[in-house]
Amino acid sequence: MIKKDKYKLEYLSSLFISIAAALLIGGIIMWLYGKNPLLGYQAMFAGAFNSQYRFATTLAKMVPLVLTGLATAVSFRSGIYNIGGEGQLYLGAFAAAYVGITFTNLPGYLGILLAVVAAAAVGAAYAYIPAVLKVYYQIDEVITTIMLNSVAIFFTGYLVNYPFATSQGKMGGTDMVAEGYQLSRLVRLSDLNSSIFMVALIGIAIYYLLEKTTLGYDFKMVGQNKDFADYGGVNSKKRMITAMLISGGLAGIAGSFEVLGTHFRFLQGISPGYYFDGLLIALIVKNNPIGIIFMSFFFAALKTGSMSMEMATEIPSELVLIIQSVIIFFIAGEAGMKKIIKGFFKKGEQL
Amino acid sequence: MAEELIRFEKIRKEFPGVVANNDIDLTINKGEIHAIVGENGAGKTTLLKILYGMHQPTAGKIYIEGQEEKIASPAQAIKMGIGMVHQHFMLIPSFTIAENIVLGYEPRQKSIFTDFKKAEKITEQLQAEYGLAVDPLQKVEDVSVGIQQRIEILKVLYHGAEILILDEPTAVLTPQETEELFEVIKTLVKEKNKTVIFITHKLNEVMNISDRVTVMRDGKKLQTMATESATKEKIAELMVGREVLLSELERDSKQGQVRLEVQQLKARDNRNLKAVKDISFQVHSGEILGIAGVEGNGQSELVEVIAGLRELESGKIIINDQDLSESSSGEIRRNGVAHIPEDRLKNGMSKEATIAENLLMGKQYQKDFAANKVHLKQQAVKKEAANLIEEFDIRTPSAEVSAGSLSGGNMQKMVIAREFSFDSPILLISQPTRGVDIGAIEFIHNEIMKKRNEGCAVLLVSAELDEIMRLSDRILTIYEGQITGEFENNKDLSKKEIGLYMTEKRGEAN
Amino acid sequence: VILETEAVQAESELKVALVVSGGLGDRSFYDSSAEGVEWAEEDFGIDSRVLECRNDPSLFRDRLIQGSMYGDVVVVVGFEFYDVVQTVAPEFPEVEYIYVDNNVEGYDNITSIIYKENEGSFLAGALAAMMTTETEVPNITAEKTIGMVGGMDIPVIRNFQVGYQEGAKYIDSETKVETVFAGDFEDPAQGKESALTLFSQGADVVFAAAGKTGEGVFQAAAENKKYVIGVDADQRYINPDVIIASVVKAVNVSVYESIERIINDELDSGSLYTYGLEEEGVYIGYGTEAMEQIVPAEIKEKVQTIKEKIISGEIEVSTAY
Amino acid sequence: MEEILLRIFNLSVIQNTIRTSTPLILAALGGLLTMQADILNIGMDGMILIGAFFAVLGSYLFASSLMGVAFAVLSGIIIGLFFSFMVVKLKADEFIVGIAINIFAGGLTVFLLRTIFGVKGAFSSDQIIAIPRINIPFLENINFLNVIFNNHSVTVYISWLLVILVTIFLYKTPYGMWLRAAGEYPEALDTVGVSSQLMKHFSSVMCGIFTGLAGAHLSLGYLTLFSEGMSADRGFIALAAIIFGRSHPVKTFGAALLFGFFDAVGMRLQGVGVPAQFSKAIPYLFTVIALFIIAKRHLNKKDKTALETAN
Ligand SMILES: Nc1ncnc2c1ncn2[C@@H]1O[C@H](COP(=O)(O)OP(=O)(O)OP(=O)(O)O)[C@@H](O)[C@H]1O
Ligand SMILES: Nc1ncnc2c1ncn2[C@@H]1O[C@H](COP(=O)(O)OP(=O)(O)OP(=O)(O)O)[C@@H](O)[C@H]1O
Ligand SMILES: [Mg+2]
Ligand SMILES: [Mg+2]
Repeated sequence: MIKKDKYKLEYLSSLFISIAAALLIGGIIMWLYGKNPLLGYQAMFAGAFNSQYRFATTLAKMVPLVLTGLATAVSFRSGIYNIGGEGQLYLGAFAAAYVGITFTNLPGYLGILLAVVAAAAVGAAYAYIPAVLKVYYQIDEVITTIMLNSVAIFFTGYLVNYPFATSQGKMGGTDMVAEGYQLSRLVRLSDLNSSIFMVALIGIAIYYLLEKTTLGYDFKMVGQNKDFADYGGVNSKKRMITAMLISGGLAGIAGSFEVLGTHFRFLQGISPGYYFDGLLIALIVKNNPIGIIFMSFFFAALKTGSMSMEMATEIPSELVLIIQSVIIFFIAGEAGMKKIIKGFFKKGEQL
Repeated sequence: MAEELIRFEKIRKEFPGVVANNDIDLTINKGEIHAIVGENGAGKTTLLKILYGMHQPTAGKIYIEGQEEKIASPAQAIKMGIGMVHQHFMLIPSFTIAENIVLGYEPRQKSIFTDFKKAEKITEQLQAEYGLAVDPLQKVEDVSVGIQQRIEILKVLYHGAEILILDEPTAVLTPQETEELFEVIKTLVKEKNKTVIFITHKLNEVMNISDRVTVMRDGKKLQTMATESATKEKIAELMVGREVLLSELERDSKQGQVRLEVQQLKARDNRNLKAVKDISFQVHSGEILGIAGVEGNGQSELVEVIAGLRELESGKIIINDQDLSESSSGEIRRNGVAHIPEDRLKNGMSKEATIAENLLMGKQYQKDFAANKVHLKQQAVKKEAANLIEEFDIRTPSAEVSAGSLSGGNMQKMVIAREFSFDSPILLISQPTRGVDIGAIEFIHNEIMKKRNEGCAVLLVSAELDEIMRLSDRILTIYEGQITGEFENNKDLSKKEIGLYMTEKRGEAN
Repeated sequence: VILETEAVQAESELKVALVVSGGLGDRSFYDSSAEGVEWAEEDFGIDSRVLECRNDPSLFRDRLIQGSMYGDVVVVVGFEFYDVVQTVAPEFPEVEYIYVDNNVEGYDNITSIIYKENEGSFLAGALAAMMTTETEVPNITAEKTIGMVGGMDIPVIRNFQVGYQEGAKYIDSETKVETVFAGDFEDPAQGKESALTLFSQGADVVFAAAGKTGEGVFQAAAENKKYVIGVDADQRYINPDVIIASVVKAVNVSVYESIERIINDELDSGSLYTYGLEEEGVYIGYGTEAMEQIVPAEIKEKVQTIKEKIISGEIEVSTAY
Repeated sequence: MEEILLRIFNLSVIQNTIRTSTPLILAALGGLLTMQADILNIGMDGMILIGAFFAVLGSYLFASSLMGVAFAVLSGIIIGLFFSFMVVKLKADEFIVGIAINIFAGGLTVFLLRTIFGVKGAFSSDQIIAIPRINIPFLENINFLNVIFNNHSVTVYISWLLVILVTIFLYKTPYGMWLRAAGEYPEALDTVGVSSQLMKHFSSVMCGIFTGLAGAHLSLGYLTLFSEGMSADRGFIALAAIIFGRSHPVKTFGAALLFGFFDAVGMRLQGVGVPAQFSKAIPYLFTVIALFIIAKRHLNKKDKTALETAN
């Protein structure tokens, strides 16, 4: 028990060290570029946290990241790799918009519920295709999900340009969802809306599912050794499909919140690759649900903060991308680097 | 006359938290067959991997023909004429036998292309020279473990090895194959002047073939002695640190009703070939039914079908008077069947998961461990793990470490602990002591017998005829997917007779 | 106190934020808006900042707010801001918004600017239809086929398409107009492939309404000795041998003029400015005078006539909206 | 009807296919080498982008397309080494590193575009020398062959040549055997004295070189410019081709061609009234359907052999 905690602590500390090292390198890049890294980071920090609006913006950016991160975690833990969350998100978002513009007379909470459930159902249904192909036909889900992403994005693009095209505003988008279904904004100006509470609930639910339930245990065992699970009486095929359905559902819900909480309609290109951000986050924290929440917060802060950094110091936004990837490289290589450094010191001792 | 070939001097190897080799001094003579024995985790494999350049010793020196040598890599070891056949085969499944043999030292054409024709020829020559028949163009994934063993040896010989290290070469071989292997080893030593070091858990083999034997325990070398001057009992005692009595097991004779019955069972193997052809039998409570057969004759598939892990083609499986022919593995478990699988790493456990998680498998939906089949009761899970670790003497610092960090013998104990803890009336047991040291074998045999005496119906499959004969009440022989004979186990039953029923030559027995 | 500081600011410099939905460097639409701001900077000494959203909808609101916090005037470029600008502008009543490429009504501080791109592309269609039978121009065949490469199948581009087709049919109803949507505004390779497809179908003049994807169209034309009509900015300078003309949306001019109006206090805040042929907000550009003209003078004249007819209302151009 | 079909399927479709698939082929050949060494490289898209940038840089600076290609290859080697350093040496998750490389490439190229060339968006110039095209005179008389096989840029022919070379390398040379062994069972390779890690590094560097070439082809062979994000997900499609072709060079080549073909057909379908969004989705949808058909046939075949052996 003590040992486990010690490992956790060690992992956390090395995570922080790698983030710090990455920020250091980012600082060096800024410095080489002739900018004051301290000012840059100060602006970044201020930009992410400094006012109610900014903090709220950071929180708002967390919403899709947490959901897509959890979607990744559920599937990856179960040994079925859902890379198709982006497509599921698009279809889910569209489904929510469809509900929001079609059934406009329901009481608000009911309409929202219906839209979210429809999004989850559609996302799950779309995830069901690669799941079945994987489980019953042994077709690699990585490729099918990537392909189906594009299909969904183009398909929704068609829908909002033709049958569901809005008459307002010359955009590739649907009409606005009924006013009653628009999630209330929490902080003046910012996108932050009540979906964050639902995300908190979903986060707790998924944490509970993965860490404290029989199904979560089954998922983990299937992911670690499918043959072992089957041998132990766990139907690995069903579990994989279940995991994929949950994953697709979560991605769909992420889409619905973009519609109900942020844009109030479905827009072409509604997600700038949220699912891939979420995937990255989940991988970094090794599919740990709590870790996903913290890492999403970090990534969201990086995203909002980098804008202020850009404004305040005129550091180009590309540089921010570079710094971001350096951070990821450091975190990804953390374990290996630690080993090498340890080995280095060990050698030193011997000499 | 005994000419020193290799000398280990104060060889020490530390892994994080473990001293695998603790200052070992050992000499290997030229032209001898040197057996190394010891409990699981004693450090045998580690020591020889150091010789083969796969591990670097933390301290100590190795002398070869009196010269101190640093063996930095397998490539270097190969150059020095050292070859090793590993405990787990090191063959590329999708490559042909010839390709595997020449891998790393390919004959070439125009210096950059592999000369496949020549590789084939080399294989032909080698197999003719050493009498180890293989088909060069077959893929490794399509051949039996026995053949794979041959390929490994041919590969080492192709490398020009003068010193052959064999790490538990007989663990997966049938008695016949073992015999053949020993013939080969003997000729290698006598006619080709090779030196052989081999690790084994089977003391019969030590007595049978080795010139000298070294016993290891807990990373230390205890003693090296001439085999002539040793006895099995003495070696066993040295190894385990106490007397080991593989004596007659106590058995109550109160057989009961039929628990497990299979009727005209048919099933296919992974390559979709017929593996089980029309097999029928019954197992009663309080009975151990042993299935004796050369590996690859359908016994693995038979057990998998009964356990619900393999589709059955036709036939019936009746468990506790219920027809469960079409049932899933889960249903079969819930209806009172526990199963110790033949390959613990493949499906008996998850290496990444903790020991506690491994011990929970199959029980996660039980009331004791889950509220409403949903909420896992962590405390109960922990407690169960602690109990089983204690009861089955699983050597581990904690139930929360990953199961992959256990030694092979302890992994097996973990699997057995889990399966026996279901209190299932029916036990399917496959190769329960494979790769397990003699102390653990004694323990496992006792546990199986205890279960039998408690009234369980046990179906036992083992490649070890000794094991079958020691434990079973009744023995079925299996050959090419069919039952070829049935025997009551008693003192008159000879190994030889059963052995014949396990092969094509069974006609001669009649 | 507040009034005082405001007065001081007004005397010093006007701050203008330019918020674009895409990214600069497209050598057409967005660059053109930035050019307008630059002109204003030179002429009026304003202070400016550019905020790019790089087609990431999650950035729209935040960038617009950042721009609003910085600027006295925010120039918002991109139809995509339709919703966002309507929710942000009321929160910054003291900020003046110039919203380019879409029409928002009913806000005191949002002035919309839209373009009749269909009128411009009508002329382009007519021009292309005339050129495609002009066999005296090198490499033009008698076949009556022209093409268009659209970036994506979205309303603005369809508005171009509608005008282009009508213009071509106006010249000769038998002219075939083939359209390919590349599916991306930032994939020049796909643009090139689309153009090559059109060339293989017999088109010898292709209208590229595709942002950066258009760069590939230019190269395809250069290799095959075919011709292209550029878009948004006068793109002839990019390759005067193949880009024979451009449908210019004078975003630069309209942005510049709007800032000028604000400085001179002439802006009709909250109204809609429509830039069509008549307002010279949309026109056909033939590059600078120094460039050798590929389009024959008669055709230019004809285009001029059609232009007048559109302005006079004699010709009505449909729209896709 | 016939006219419509003729509009869709004609010689130009084949030309179109060849052009569209070349960068996919080049990248996929690299990616399949890492795949054979058991590394899934989803950073290929970023690698292509970096290659495309440095190709333009080299060509522009030295007024030589060869230097452009050399720059692209060099950048590929560096990024490939970095990738394998992370994945093989530091044992970092290849997924994470791959995604990070894509992000990094997006940032780096734009950043360099701005700092070196002082432009945003795209850079084209007369001083960028394109990779030359090859004219094979004797083909000129045979219309059909001429249209398909003649007058492509050198990289197109190189890509075909590389399909053959990679096949030979993988299946006819010891090094290829080692690489495959390193992917299938690295310990086994190690025990015969060949470092599996070295082979993995090697495969990654080769992947860098090939994706670099793919980038060079995009920016110097096919187009003569660099534009932000011009790889446009081709790395992912290449990855799909690899999986589709089960990492075999010839099959992967076929998959890349198939993809290019569907893309070409899709483009022409727009001309007969199919909405652009559908025509764009066709290559992706067909990939999934084709995989399904193949898998189904495979399963059927298995059933059939079962039947045969039963009798
Ligand atoms: N690579 C490794 N890293 C860490 N510990 C190891 C490693 N290899 C072996 N060990 C540990 O070293 C000890 C000796 O292991 P070794 O494999 O040499 O035992 P063995 O005598 O061959 O046992 P067996 O009979 O089960 O094969 C064990 O405690 C084992 O867990
Ligand atoms: N091993 C088990 N013991 C007790 N109940 C179980 C077990 N496995 C599943 N269940 C119950 O069945 C419910 C439905 O699970 P599901 O239908 O997926 O089972 P399954 O995995 O298909 O089992 P099987 O294939 O063995 O029938 C589970 O939520 C649980 O309540
Ligand atoms: Mg061992
Ligand atoms: Mg013509």
